[in-house]
Amino acid sequence: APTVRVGYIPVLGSAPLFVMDGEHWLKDAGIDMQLIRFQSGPQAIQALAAGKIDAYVAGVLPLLQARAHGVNVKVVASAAIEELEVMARGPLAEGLPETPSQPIEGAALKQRFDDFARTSGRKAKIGAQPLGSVPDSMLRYWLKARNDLDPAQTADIVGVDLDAEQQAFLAGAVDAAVLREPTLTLVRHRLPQARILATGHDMMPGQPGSVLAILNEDAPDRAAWKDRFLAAFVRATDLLSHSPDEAVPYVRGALAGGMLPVAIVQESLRASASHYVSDPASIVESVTKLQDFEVQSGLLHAPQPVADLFDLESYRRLGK
Amino acid sequence: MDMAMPETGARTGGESDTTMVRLSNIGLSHDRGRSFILRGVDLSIGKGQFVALLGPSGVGKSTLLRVIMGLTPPSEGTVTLTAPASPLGRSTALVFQDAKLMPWRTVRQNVELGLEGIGLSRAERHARAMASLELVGLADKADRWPRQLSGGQRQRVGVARALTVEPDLLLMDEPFGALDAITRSSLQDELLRIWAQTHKTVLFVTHDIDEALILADRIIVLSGHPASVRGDFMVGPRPRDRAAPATQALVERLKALIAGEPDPGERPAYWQASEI
Amino acid sequence: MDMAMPETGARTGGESDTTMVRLSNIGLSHDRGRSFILRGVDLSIGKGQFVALLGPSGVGKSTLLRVIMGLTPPSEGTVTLTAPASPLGRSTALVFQDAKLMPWRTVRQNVELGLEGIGLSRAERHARAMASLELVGLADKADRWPRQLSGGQRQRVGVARALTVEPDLLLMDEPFGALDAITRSSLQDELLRIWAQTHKTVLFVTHDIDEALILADRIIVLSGHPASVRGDFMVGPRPRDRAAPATQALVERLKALIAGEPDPGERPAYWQASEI
Amino acid sequence: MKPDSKSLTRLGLGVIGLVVLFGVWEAAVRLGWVPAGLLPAPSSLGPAWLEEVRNGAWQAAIRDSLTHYLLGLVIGTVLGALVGLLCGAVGVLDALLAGVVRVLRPIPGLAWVPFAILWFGLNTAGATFVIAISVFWINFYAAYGAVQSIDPDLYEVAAAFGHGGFFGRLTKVVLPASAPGLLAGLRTGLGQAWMSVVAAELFGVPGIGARMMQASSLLATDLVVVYMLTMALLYALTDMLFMVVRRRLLGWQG
Amino acid sequence: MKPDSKSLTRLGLGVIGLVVLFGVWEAAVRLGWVPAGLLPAPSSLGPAWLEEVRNGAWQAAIRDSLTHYLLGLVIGTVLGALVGLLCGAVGVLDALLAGVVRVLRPIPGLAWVPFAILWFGLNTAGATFVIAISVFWINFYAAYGAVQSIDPDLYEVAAAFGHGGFFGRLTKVVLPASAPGLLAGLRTGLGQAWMSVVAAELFGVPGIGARMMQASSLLATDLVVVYMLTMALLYALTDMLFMVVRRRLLGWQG
Ligand SMILES: Nc1ncnc2c1ncn2[C@@H]1O[C@H](COP(=O)(O)OP(=O)(O)OP(=O)(O)O)[C@@H](O)[C@H]1O
Ligand SMILES: Nc1ncnc2c1ncn2[C@@H]1O[C@H](COP(=O)(O)OP(=O)(O)OP(=O)(O)O)[C@@H](O)[C@H]1O
Ligand SMILES: O=[N+]([O-])[O-]
Ligand SMILES: [Mg+2]
Ligand SMILES: [Mg+2]
Repeated sequence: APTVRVGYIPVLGSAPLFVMDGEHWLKDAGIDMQLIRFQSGPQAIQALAAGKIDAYVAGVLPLLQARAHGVNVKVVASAAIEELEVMARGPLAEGLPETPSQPIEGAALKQRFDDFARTSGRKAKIGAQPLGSVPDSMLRYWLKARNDLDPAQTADIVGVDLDAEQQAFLAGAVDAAVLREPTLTLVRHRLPQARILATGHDMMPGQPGSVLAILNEDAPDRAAWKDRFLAAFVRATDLLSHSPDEAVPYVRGALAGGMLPVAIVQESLRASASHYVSDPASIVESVTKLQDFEVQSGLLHAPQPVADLFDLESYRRLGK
Repeated sequence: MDMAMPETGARTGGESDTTMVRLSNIGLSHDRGRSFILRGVDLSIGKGQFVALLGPSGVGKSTLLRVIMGLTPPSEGTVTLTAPASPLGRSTALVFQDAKLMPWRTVRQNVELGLEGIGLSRAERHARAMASLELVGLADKADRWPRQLSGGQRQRVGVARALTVEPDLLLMDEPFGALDAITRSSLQDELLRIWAQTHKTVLFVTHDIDEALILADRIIVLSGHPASVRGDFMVGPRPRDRAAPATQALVERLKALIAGEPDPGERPAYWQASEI
Repeated sequence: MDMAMPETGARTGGESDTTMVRLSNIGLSHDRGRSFILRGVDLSIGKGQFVALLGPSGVGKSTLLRVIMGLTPPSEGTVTLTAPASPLGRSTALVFQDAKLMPWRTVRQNVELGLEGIGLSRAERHARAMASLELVGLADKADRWPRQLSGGQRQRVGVARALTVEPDLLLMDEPFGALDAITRSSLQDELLRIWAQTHKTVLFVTHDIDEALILADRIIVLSGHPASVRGDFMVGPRPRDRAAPATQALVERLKALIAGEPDPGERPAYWQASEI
Repeated sequence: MKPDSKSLTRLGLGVIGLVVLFGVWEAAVRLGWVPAGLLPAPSSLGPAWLEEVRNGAWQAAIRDSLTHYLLGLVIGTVLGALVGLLCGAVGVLDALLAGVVRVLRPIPGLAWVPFAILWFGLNTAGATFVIAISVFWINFYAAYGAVQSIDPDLYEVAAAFGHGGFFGRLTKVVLPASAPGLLAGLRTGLGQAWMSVVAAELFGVPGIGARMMQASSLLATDLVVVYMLTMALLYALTDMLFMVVRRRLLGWQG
Repeated sequence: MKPDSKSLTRLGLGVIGLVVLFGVWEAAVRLGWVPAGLLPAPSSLGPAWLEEVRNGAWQAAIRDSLTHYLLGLVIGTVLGALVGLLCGAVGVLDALLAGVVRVLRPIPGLAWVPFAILWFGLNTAGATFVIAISVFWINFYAAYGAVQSIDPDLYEVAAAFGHGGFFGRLTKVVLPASAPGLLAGLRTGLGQAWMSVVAAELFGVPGIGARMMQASSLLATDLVVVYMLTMALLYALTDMLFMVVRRRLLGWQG
């Protein structure tokens, strides 16, 4: 049986992998899957460049960098959209409703940051991940492109490791942070006074997130598993969006290593259900926007045509 | 002035105006009492006395000096030193058998060791150290490292280091052992001169009976296993005639005692000055 | 047999059947020629000779032994050793002035040092080391660490270490300096016995003229600054009468030469055996 | 004082130190000096630990990490000490490597990860490599420093007794004389290797470090602390074992 | 051999070593032993470096990282050496801390990050703290080991000349006698601190490490290597400076 080495990052966007595995769909299809965990998309890209993994399930933006450096990797499916949200605490969260009702935009958002600066005598600090990661780009996009706020004027953006970002938020070293599930649910339980400042949709409608990408997908050895693997992945995405509760044991076991209470896993899966979208075509436009934004802000030096990043054909062949 | 406390290993200050060191029933073991190096050592040294300590190699002479200096607590018995408040104060100084210079200090800095921390200025320390080095003939080597010295030179630095602090009690462990006859003899003269001028108390370990006869008022023999004081002789006024029959007889007795044989000459406990 | 090459610092093997060590015009400087410790040292030592080397403290006696041993290359002149292919081979052994035991080896292991790597079995090494320790009276201390020995005991271990390898040329740097008269005298006897039995060549540094007279066939005086050979005397058959006038005269000449004074007795270059 | 009572006193003092440490920690959490959620009280760790033991994750993590740890430690220590000894003892080698060492030395463990991936793949060998690197340098410098401060007289003694060649100097002088320094380096490495286990398991090789990071990204701070204490326990064991070996090897220091 | 010609030989050998290193590296890239994109050839680094210099990022990164480096190094070295010396010299303290040390020692730099954040926030102090921790342990063990192997005779000499008290032992024996060991630890720490700069700047403080990670996320391997070589250069400078100081302090070793 062919072995597929899949690099992933420990967020709910990678949940389809655990479902496929838990439901034995791959085993039934005669495929062995080896899961390799990375701390971030950029880290997994290095393994991709070295040919040490065959498939990748993490944020889509690092793939742009990989292609710009000549790595032949293609997105064959989306996993989730609108994953990232901005969560605030302390003065910056003051007066926000417990569950987000309507987006805070433009002038209202500016007012909030200005008020914060006035009362605390400094700019707000927002935690994200390093430059080039999806969270960092999304945050800047939200401020600049969506709300016409100069990121540098509005806030201090600190790009740190995923762990450090969470810890900084819990310790109050930052006033807001760009987070995704299951952290959002966890933080809500640890810090009941934390509030959502912008939902995934607010940041960018159809915000692209985790994707399934394959290295050298046209290589002859890929034929042995590519289509069946993709089919299982898409099936798992569907399950997650329609019956999140069924996925709880798989996600709790694989992603959380059995560390999280069932209730938390369940709550975060339910909150994410609507975000599982597998059609890669649905994110082409938003990725193009983000790439343009990265080029504008000088992050990306050798932009490749976005269309080349995607292989929409394989998904279409599934007959969805 | 304190009274000696008869506890094991106790050290007390003071005793009488005329006793500088008093050892009562000293025992020393390195293996928690299974075997003893020294045992039942009783000894009083009067102020201003120049005492030579003789004994075979490995008998415990250095060990005894270390006990008096307070570097090794005795396993049994008491050590009583007069005057010095702190037994490690500058009122006592020791010339180690193998010099034991600090390798990271220059010759002069080694000599200054005992002068540090007693409120002397840099210049005073310097001057006193240089004077001592002059005495042992090494003023020109003041800025050398110890490793750049010959064996005899190192030993002389050890002597200078002890003399510099002008101690009341001077303990010397074979200080001239590595010196040629001429250098040795001039240092012996210096030592006697200093002793005569300052009335220091000196306890001088040597393996050389002639040296003991040249220098000491009193000669003590440490012998046996475990070692104890096996002979204790007062010697007459200097200079001594090495060829005199009385001296020859004393030498024979000392040799026998050092060898652990019974004392051949059953004379009175103290060998009187008049006999030599 | 090679010819001595007259290059600076060169060491060559062999020379004649009767010469063991030949030093030609040796000079040694520690500061690249600005000042010299030794200069113009010329010396031949015949096979089987027992040579004593006298000289004041710091003159360069130890340095000369180190040059002969090959531990320090001379700045000038040549050293020629007969027979030993490697100058550091076991055909030569050195007793260091301050014992220099390896602190991580037990007494026995220290003595075995020179026996390692010459194809002896463990048991043979052990036996030879124990025999040497027996000789110096330390067989019962075989399993001690060096730090657990007295000064004289350490020195005797150094002697045992050198004797164990049964060298053709034995260099000894004040080997009995820290020993009492009795221990020293018994070791002197042992050394003479071994020498008489095996016809080793011995170069023996001492600061004790009497010791030189007891042991040596020939006495050499190193003196001056820079040091060179200032006296070279053949001594008559053993035992020597220390009280004989000829001996007394020799002692006076040696003392003068060591002190750097002119030779008082203008006798023929070699002090003949018959004169003592 | 008998040896027993002395080592008992030592042990007692050590326990007092630990009690103070855990007491202050417990107090810090109870009195709210530390924000909730960032650090759990030591008294609350039991259930989390029991759960990990019950599902076997704890034992598996220990088994995996011990493998990386021991392999990395041995390889890094042996190579580091060897190269350090050689550089310290052989002038030419030292000069030749002086520049190379200075280029390679500051490369952080994290920067080696891509090369570990490249050369060894995403497996135990990669994790071992990262641990070995960190231990290598510590032992390298410890060995180098130890050789540099050997008393030159000892070489003379060896030379005077037929051990003047390279091998003789090495076995009769360099190794035994630098043993205290080497062992000090080894001891530093014992801890450094545990510190590196986390970095080594950054890229998905299972073990204590991986589990700790996983727990950390899930904000399961109680498990993070459980694994931190697990490492402490394993370290304490290796360190105590080391001290026994050290006492035997350096008995001559008394 | 004159001193000049000797140190010239050393320098020459060092250059040869570096030439071999860079030659092998260049060859590895040119001959395709390393996959393209993972490691750039040294010959291709010039433009990337020039660009960084031109836009000032290089100078700014050096300035920032040097600040963390020096602060962390000084704090970690001073505290580590001090606590190590004290533990080595004072039996009671050693016993008291024996357990605590074993708990704290294996905690990896990354695990300290939350506490750095908590105590110092996401700023220079936090980065300094992480560097200081890594340097602390190295110096702690080096100092401890150095004190443990001091010849006990030296204490006796000091005691015999009036320096038998704690302070006298410390200044007259412990400090000078352990200097070679302390300096070996300091030297190991010099490199360790650079290795830790990357981990320290993980939490958003600008500097070489942050810039390196940023470049690494963007797969700009040429910049990663430029900054790695920058660290090598800075390390080589600090290490050479250190060697000069060492030679002065340990002149007595000859
Ligand atoms: N740490 C130790 N452990 C065990 N025995 C020791 C220790 N130190 C010294 N000894 C033993 O104690 C005895 C006395 O030693 P000491 O140094 O006092 O002798 P000494 O009379 O000074 O001899 P020497 O004239 O040779 O210097 C010796 O037999 C020695 O082996
Ligand atoms: N490394 C060195 N650097 C400079 N001078 C040195 C060095 N080693 C020894 N000396 C000097 O060389 C001279 C000769 O030393 P050596 O040890 O040979 O004397 P020695 O005749 O053996 O004296 P002693 O009888 O005191 O042992 C001494 O004056 C000494 O100070
Ligand atoms: O998935 N990312 O961390 O970009
Ligand atoms: Mg002695
Ligand atoms: Mg000498």
